[in-house]
Amino acid sequence: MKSTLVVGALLTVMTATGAFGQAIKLANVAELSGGGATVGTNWKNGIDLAIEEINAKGGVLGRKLEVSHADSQSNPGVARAQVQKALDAEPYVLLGPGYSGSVKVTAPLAAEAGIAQIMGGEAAELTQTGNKFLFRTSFGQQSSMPKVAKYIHDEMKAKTVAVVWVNNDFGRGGRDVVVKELDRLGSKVVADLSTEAGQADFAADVGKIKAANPDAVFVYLNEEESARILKELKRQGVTAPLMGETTLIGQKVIELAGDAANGARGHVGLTTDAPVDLIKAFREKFSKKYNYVPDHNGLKGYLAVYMVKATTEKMGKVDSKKFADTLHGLTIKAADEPGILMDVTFSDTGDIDRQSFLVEVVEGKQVVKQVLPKVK
Amino acid sequence: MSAVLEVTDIRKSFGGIHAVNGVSFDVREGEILGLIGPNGCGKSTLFNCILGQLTPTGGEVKLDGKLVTGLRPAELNKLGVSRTFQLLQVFPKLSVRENLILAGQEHQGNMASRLVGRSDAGLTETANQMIGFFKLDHLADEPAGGLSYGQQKLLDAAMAFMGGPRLVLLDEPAGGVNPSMLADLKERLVAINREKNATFVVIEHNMEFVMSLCSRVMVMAEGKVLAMGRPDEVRKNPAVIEAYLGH
Amino acid sequence: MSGFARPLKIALGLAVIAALIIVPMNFNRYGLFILSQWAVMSIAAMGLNLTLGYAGQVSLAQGAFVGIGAYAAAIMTTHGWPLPAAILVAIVLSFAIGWVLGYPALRVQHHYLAFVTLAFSTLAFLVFRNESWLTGGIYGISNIPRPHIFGLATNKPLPFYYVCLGSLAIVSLAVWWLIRSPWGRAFMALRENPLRAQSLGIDTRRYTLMAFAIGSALGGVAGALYAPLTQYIDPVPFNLSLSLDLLLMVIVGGAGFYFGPFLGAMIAVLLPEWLRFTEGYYLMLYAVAVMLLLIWSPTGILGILDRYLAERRTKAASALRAVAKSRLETVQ
Amino acid sequence: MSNLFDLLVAGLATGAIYALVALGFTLLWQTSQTINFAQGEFVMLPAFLMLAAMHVGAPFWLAIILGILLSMILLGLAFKLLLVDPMMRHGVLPLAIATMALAIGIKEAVKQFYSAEASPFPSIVPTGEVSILGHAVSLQSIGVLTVAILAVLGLTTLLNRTSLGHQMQAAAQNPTVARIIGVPVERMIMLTFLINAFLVALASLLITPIYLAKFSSGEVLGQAAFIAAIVGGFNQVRGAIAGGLLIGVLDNLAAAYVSTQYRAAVPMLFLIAVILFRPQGLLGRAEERTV
Repeated sequence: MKSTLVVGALLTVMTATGAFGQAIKLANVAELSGGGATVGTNWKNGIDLAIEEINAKGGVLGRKLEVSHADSQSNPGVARAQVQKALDAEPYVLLGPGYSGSVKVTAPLAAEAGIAQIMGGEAAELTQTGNKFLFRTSFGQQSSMPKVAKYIHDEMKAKTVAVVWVNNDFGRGGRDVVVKELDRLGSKVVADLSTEAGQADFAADVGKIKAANPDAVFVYLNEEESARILKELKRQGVTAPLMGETTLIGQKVIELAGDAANGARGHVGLTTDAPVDLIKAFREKFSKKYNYVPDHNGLKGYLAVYMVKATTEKMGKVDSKKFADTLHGLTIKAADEPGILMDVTFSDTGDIDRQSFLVEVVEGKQVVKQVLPKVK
Repeated sequence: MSAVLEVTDIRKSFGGIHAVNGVSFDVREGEILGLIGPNGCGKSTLFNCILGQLTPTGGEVKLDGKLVTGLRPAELNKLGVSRTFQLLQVFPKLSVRENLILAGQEHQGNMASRLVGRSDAGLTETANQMIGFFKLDHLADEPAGGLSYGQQKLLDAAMAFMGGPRLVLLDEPAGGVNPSMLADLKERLVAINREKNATFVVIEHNMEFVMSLCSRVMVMAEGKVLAMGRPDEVRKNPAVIEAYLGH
Repeated sequence: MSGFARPLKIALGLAVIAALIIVPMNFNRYGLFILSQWAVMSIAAMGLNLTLGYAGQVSLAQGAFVGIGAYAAAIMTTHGWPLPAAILVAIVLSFAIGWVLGYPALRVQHHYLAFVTLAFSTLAFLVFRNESWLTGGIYGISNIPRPHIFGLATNKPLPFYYVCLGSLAIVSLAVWWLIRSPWGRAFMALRENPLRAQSLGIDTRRYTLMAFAIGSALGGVAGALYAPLTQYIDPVPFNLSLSLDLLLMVIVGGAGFYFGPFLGAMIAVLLPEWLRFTEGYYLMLYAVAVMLLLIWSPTGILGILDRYLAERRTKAASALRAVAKSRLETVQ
Repeated sequence: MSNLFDLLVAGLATGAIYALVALGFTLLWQTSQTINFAQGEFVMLPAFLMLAAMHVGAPFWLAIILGILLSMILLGLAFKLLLVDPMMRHGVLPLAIATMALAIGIKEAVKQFYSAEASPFPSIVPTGEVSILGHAVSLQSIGVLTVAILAVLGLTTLLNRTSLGHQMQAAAQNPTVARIIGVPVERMIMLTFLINAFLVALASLLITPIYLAKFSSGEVLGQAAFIAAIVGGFNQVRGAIAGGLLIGVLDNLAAAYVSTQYRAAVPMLFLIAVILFRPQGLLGRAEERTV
């Protein structure tokens, strides 16, 4: 019984400590351990970096930002508990989580509390349920994958495509949209291969791709696995052009895969490799602070905080209730708010719209082949 | 006297070693049969074959004229065959009384009634009597593991009688038991044999104990029956003397 | 726990129950969620304690049964079935699968059995993930409704906490009944000496299967409550690590002790929460705490208590003997 | 069939990794009935020790030596004295749980004190490829396979041909008797823990360039090695290599010919079958049952 009392006492202490000062309180719940630890840690570091910058320049409307971090252990059940805890402390805005499953389980709670939630999940369906409080920090797969499919069909002229994806909600989500789109455009999926997160050996998968002999291969894996499959594709002499997302042609993949990455192409919605000066500056700041090059999740966390800043400054006051309304339909220009890095517009459903790029790896370097404009 | 147990040409070999090599005998209703022989002569293996703990390589076992070879130990026990083991085999974490209730519970009711019925399966009374009979009263609620060696041996024997068996096979009941307790044990066994008309087979090294307790004695050597008869006959049998002294 | 006087034990028990009912009324939603989680995990751990602690059959598949129960409940309640019906199906399903999983235990024991059940855990996870037509695959199942009990909606945290607590109470009573019954005794016989148990007419095969089946069924019950608790399930929480977590709960609490699972679940669910103020270090500290506890007492928390009580008993007994001896001497 | 050749080669290469990790597993089981759930993390950690040494300026060769020494102190000596010894006589389970906690502890510590990111790791084997029968085979894979086989040969020789090995075997098979005939059992057990620590450090050195240094890389490795050890035979050193190679190949064949979604299921089903029909493992000897 003592336990419950201690929990109670602890909770009281926690709610009490949040109350001092004029700081604006944000709550972050992310995958700091478990399968998504790399995602969550990047996201968290991005948030911390942004808050440090903003506070160094005097905060938002003269008030400092403050964030509490909680670990979801990459488990939706725990995520729910932690979001509940965060909401009980009545934060200004909720940040995270990054896994779509965890977003799904927590979004109704934030909506019920009337608190805006800026998250990292990319599954298509998240913003399609009519939730008025949920915001993305990156393209949902429903916006990025059609561009990918279109490129495969129109530019690569691929009649047959092999699709390789990682069997988690990220990979599966992308795979489902891209397969549907390819189908609509008339490209045939001749191999549909699921792989495991952390998989080391891609010989069998590549063997199947080879046997299917497609015109193009769509690769949708995490960075480390992307590097491994690129090596294996090269080893087994697969020559079909490769298309992917940020996770296929990121600097890190190039570093790990060496010249096996050459020729791979990808649609890049948000990447630290983007040919944008502000993003390059971000990448430098981040690497200096944390000693590694962030992936797109680091960017997402960073942007989430600047979304809070821009929206609040637009409102001219700290108003949790009006936050979501203000952010809907808002366009934030990088010229006005450099922290947002690129011009971005938020739709009524919380989806984002901004420029993206088509990149090819040429001799270990990313080369932008095309700039894809905003949709609207 | 009819035979409770008939064993015909039982064989058991491990690899190339014939531990039991064609043993036949019968046990008559109400008797106490002693089974002696040097270490490694196959006595315990014979027990294990009769009781279904081991599957015999050949031969058959009949209980009351019915073939029971290959039945599992639990099934044999249900048919009224009970046993003790050479090494201590009580349930150390259960109390003495619980040990006894456990030993009898499967003979009460069926699976369902044992789940929804009384937690002692109605055996507390019987267990208490058994505790009294074996003079373990002061220890009834102690965990069996805390008892002395001799006391555990008594408990082990007592457990064998909880199911009201017709035939009990005792594997070295006297081993390691001090003389005063041994006298107790013998007295108890004789009493049960008389009062409940239970039939015993006893493996034992303690000659004095066997000779004074048993009505017949079977001697085994190298997996075979060497001699069978009344204690005094067996004692004088030259083959037996040879087997024991020859070693 | 036999060291306490009976009235004291009853008073203590009532106080704990009353506190579990009354104190959470002032809790916020988070506190209630964690407590509900504790209740659910206690149920699952109690099942494993039955299989492992009492019957001595090592299982690394309890998490899979929580998953089976959770999916049964999620699928049925999202299709309009009431939760009690779903719980019933969860019980029957996990019981049947647990029964089948028990068969290897008739052939192999101990670590070998652990490996078989471990493999089963992984297989179950793959089925949850890959059979999307049934389980929603990696997307999982969302919007799992919470039940109406006697016409009362339980979608608020407090009423649903009472659903979990009530279920825990029912399961606790049932388990208490079971381990006191001849079955419980037979389970312990299975653990301590299966050979001797056989010779006493105990059908070890049937009891082994039963131990597996009943333990698994309780895992199913826990799962059927877990689904409406989180209102969203996907395959990830039911992977091998949940089975290992539950094993940890049972061992740390004290395997084979009735109250072990309650304490073990408390350590596994609440301790990390208490340590959260250390932020990035909390899981590290949790791991260290578990190791220290096991180094101190490999038989778990209740093992400590048990040892203490046993020592006191021995002391008391030797004191008694000393008294008796001195009397004897004075008589002489 | 060229595809099959590729599958086999790749499977053997991955399997060799599992085998190397599984080796120590079987050693610890034999001498002290330790089921080390942290074995995967044991392989993950030395690479970080080496990276840390390089971070403070040590050249690669020195970092390797330091890493191996530190591993033997932390994962051999300290693991044995602090965790295994207090629990050894309480049966397999509490210790298994403690090693699970240890696994979490190591993972979290690396994440907290180093990084959640994967870091590349220099390879001691040249990274090129050679052509065998017209198929490109990576030198790293050949390196791992060679070392794994050498390690098994070395261990088998040690165990069967030297008096030290005989003492170790005696200590493992029957500690009581071993003690009576004058074998320093405690020292022999300690020795196996040190050998395990050395082996995991070696494995770390060879594997990390392929797997990358990442706090979570031990999870997949540990489980695969675990299965390899059981399949091959928990109580035989050479069982580990057979099990490892078999699981590696089986995994690839399953992905190629069964289903990629269920590829992990095939080794598991195989594991269940092995345990049920040959519990001592394919190359293991039956453990004596005491009746």
